[in-house]
Amino acid sequence: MEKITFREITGMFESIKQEMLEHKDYLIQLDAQNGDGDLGISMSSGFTKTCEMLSSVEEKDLGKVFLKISKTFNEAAPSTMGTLLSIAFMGMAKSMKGQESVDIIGFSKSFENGVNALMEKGGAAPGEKTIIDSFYPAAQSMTRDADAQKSMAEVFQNAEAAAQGGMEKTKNMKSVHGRAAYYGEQSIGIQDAGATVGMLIMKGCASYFEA
Amino acid sequence: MEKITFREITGMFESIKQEMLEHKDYLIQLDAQNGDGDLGISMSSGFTKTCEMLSSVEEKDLGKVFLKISKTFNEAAPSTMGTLLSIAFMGMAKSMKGQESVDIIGFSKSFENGVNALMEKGGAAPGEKTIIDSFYPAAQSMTRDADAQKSMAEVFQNAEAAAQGGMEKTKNMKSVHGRAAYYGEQSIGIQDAGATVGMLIMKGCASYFEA
Amino acid sequence: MKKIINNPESFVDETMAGIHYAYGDRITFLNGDNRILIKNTPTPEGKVGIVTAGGSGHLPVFLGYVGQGMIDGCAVGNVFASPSASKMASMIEACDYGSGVLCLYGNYGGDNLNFDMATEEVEFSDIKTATIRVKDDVASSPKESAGKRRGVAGMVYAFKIAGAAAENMLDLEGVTRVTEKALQNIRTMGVALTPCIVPEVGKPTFTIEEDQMEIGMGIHGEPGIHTGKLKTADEIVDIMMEIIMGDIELSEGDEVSIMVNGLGATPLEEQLICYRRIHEILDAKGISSYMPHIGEFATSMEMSGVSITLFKLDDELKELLSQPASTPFYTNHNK
Amino acid sequence: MKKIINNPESFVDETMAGIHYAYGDRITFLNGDNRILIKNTPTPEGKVGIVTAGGSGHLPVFLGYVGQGMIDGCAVGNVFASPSASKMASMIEACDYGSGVLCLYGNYGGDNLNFDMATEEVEFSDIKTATIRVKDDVASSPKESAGKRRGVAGMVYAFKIAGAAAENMLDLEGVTRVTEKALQNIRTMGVALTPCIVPEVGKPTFTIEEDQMEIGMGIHGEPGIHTGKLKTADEIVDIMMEIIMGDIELSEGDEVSIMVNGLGATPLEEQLICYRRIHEILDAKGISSYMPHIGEFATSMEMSGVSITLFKLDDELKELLSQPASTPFYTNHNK
Ligand SMILES: Nc1ncnc2c1ncn2[C@@H]1O[C@H](COP(=O)(O)OP(=O)(O)O)[C@@H](O)[C@H]1O
Ligand SMILES: Nc1ncnc2c1ncn2[C@@H]1O[C@H](COP(=O)(O)OP(=O)(O)O)[C@@H](O)[C@H]1O
Ligand SMILES: [Mg+2]
Ligand SMILES: [Mg+2]
Ligand SMILES: [Mg+2]
Ligand SMILES: [Mg+2]
Repeated sequence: MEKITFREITGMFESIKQEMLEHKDYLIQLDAQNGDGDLGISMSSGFTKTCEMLSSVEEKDLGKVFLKISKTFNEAAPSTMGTLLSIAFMGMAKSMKGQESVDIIGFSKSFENGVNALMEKGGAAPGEKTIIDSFYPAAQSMTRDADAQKSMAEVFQNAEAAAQGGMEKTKNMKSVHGRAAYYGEQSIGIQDAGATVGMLIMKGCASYFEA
Repeated sequence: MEKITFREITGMFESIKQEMLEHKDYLIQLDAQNGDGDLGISMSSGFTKTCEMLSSVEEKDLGKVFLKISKTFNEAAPSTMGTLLSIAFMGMAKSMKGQESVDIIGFSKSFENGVNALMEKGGAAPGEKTIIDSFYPAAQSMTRDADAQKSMAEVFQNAEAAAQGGMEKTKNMKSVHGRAAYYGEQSIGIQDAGATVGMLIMKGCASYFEA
Repeated sequence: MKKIINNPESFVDETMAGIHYAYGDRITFLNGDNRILIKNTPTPEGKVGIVTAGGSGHLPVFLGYVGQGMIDGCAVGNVFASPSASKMASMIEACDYGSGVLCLYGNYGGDNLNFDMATEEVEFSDIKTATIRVKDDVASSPKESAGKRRGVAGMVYAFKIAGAAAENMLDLEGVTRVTEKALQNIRTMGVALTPCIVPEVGKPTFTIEEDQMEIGMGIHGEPGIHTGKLKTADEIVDIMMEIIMGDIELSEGDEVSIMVNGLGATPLEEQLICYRRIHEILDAKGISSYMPHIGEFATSMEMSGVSITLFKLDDELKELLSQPASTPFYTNHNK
Repeated sequence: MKKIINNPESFVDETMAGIHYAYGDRITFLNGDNRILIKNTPTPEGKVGIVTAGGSGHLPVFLGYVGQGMIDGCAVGNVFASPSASKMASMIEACDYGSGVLCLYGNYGGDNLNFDMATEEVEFSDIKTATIRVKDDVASSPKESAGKRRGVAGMVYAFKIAGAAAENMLDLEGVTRVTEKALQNIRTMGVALTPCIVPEVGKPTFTIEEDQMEIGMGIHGEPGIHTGKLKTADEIVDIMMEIIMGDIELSEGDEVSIMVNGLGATPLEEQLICYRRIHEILDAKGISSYMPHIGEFATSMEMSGVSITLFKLDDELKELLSQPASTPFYTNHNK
């Protein structure tokens, strides 16, 4: 059975980093329309610093690995999105505590846990034009596929598709959280930058397992 | 013999006020080239307020009249030029103290006294691109003509011409006093605004006696 | 971008260096970290710690209020960006004198989340914390959703009250209670005339037309509630005062402290002209003014505009407001 | 013209009204004349009076320094214009507590002449006066003709020293001597980035191109000594410090007070970045810094730019500088 260990985590983060670097200007542009335009910069810096950390660390316990990821990411990107992701990583850390490897069921549970932490701290529910709109359907898809014992590649491919679908729906939503909320009705019509980050994260994971 | 009393003083100031009001924009423009452009405003306000005061005052002693003129003028125009003129008026007040009328010799002495006070306090000598360059030749001309027992009209006409000549020479001078001094060499070529005021004062007096 | 700076990347670091050179006798960097500023003067054991955090570009907010009778520590972010949770956590730990720490900061997404993480983290070290988010900007959300309002200049009064209460050795609940009461009596509203420039961005992130003003604009350029032709000082004050006074109950005989805060580029003369009008409006209603605060208390670099804060006083709050406080950037000694 | 004002003609009157409402407990108008501001607090018989005067548009200069331990009165002119001699004379008379009055003001044509007339006038009432004209701006004239220099931000240090000396009950000669000594040890230089607007004129009376700065520009826009492309903070400070230090002798072991003064629109962050550089330059030469003054002390409304003042201290001057002073606009209590 396929397992996720420190090696896979490192690979997945490298792959996500690539997505963020490639889409840096795109994220800046999306965030600038309803916010302050820092998202491309903060995500690039957050994932770059995290990968640097991962490449220099000797740690097998996935709980501790994600704790370090959470801290590093927050230090490198203390913006709203950066902090929310670091909260999600912390949530994942808790459910992987003490384990050196997890199967897809374990991983999808841990991801769900992360998304729940993010929802709880951020106070956003699906449909409110945030990263939750791509993360939540992705988590649901992952849980479903894991229970159905699909392959890693398939699980993450479907998760990416689910995230992509959710992201696209944000175009018609009205922002109620963060800076974008100040723009109210004006925010309608524009794809949410944070939901795009959620999609790119899933895309990064999927590419890793495809390769 | 022609005499100058409170009535003549009032008439002379009315006539000077007219000159200042007519040349308000011209003075602003001249002062703006090497200074701050307030000269037209301060001179109009100074002579207007002084004439208002003269029209409401019951005072025959010319010394006291000029003391009041000096105070009123300074209150209404506390700028450099306003203050210098009020110093000159104070100088004139001192030499007319206790007299209800003066002949042309008395008046020219008093004017000379005023110009001397202005030179002493302002620290400027002829040739330094200030009001002195029109006042000083005017005072010399008046003393000469008064000694020669010319008529009031003639004395002031010649004084105006002398002031005009002095004023024109300021074009080629370099400023060393006041704001204009900050412009140094750049001030050369431009007629001094204060010397123009001096000429207009003499012109106002001359028109009064012509009429 | 007309700024007297070296390079945009070192803007915050060099500002902090200047502060350290100038005021190192009274404030210092925690463990040499120039993004965590704490008091360098003795604090009595058992005093409740008061801390804050927030982005740079608003001096004297936030770090300028670290000092005697005010706050004990401040974590410093990049321009208009929150510092990280771990810096906040280190600061909270350093400012716990045995009786817990009040985290008192502006209600902004990034700061909220990071402070939440930080307080969770320090719980592991058994440090008691309380949290108050300042939400004084009446223009940032209607009264029905006042919980979403942003924190602006009124925060300075909150620092003052919390700092004085802590100095009087009230416990964490006591300090929290009185600070919350103060904030229930504080309302702010601002107007902006020109934008500001985040150094790393290099150009204004929003614009206000040459003959326009924006009433209710936030200190990062968040959209206001009314954009229109620049009006006279009295008209502007009247609009803002009407909204503020519609949000807080004030009646004859009440006493307020008025803050007129320059946003950065607005001359003191103009602030005083506004103060004059505010005073006259309140005076006509029989409301008196105590210890006015006129000057720059919470800015946005070179933004021009002013904010008005009303702080309604009772005996307890007045006492705490007048208690001496002194930081390198603030004192009520001559107010 | 983007200003929060009502009409230009009432700019000064309304500013003064604001001041009166806010600080009427400590400063007041002489005989109700809003152009003559005097202390409203008790003054010991026999103290030497310290007075100044000058145009409006430079707050806190000049009137902001009327208060305890500083100056006793200030006559106020229109924007950038001297008040009249008779207002000065009334003020001098009101500030004579039996031991004479020191007239301490900036070296500008209008102010000089009016003060000369005023001091002559009060002589009739047997009031002893002494006169000191502040000439600290090194950029305004070369050292050979230092007598022609203008007075700028260094004036604030002169007020502080004179005020402290008078409070120590030195006689008129004593106060004059020590203030003159202070001024021999004070040098200032400024840089401007954007012009200011005299309200009644309605547009800038001078211009500085978008990418330019003018080093040595005066506080009314008097031409500077170097106009050029905007440089970095360190480069600008280096240029100004070189000129200042070429004008005053400073050597290892000396102690100075550094003033970094914002001209009106320049953010505090930028002032601190400049302070940082000045500190480093002096530190490298073994010169130490005492009681820095960083903020807005002498402005030109919305002009942007800064000035640097160095005040070389000896024991006597240091003592006087640190003696407490408190006005509504200034205190060294938290410096
Ligand atoms: N409370 C929240 N919960 C979940 N996501 C949020 C919340 N607030 C904002 N976001 C997401 O954060 C994104 C913006 O992130 P970021 O640019 O880091 O914010 P900021 O620059 O305002 O700190 C938004 O597009 C949105 O998806
Ligand atoms: N020291 C001086 N002595 C005589 N005249 C002077 C002196 N300084 C300046 N002036 C005159 O004053 C004029 C400018 O006057 P004014 O506009 O009132 O000055 P400011 O606006 O600088 O106060 C100059 O054109 C010059 O003729
Ligand atoms: Mg953003
Ligand atoms: Mg002029
Ligand atoms: Mg400012
Ligand atoms: Mg200012």
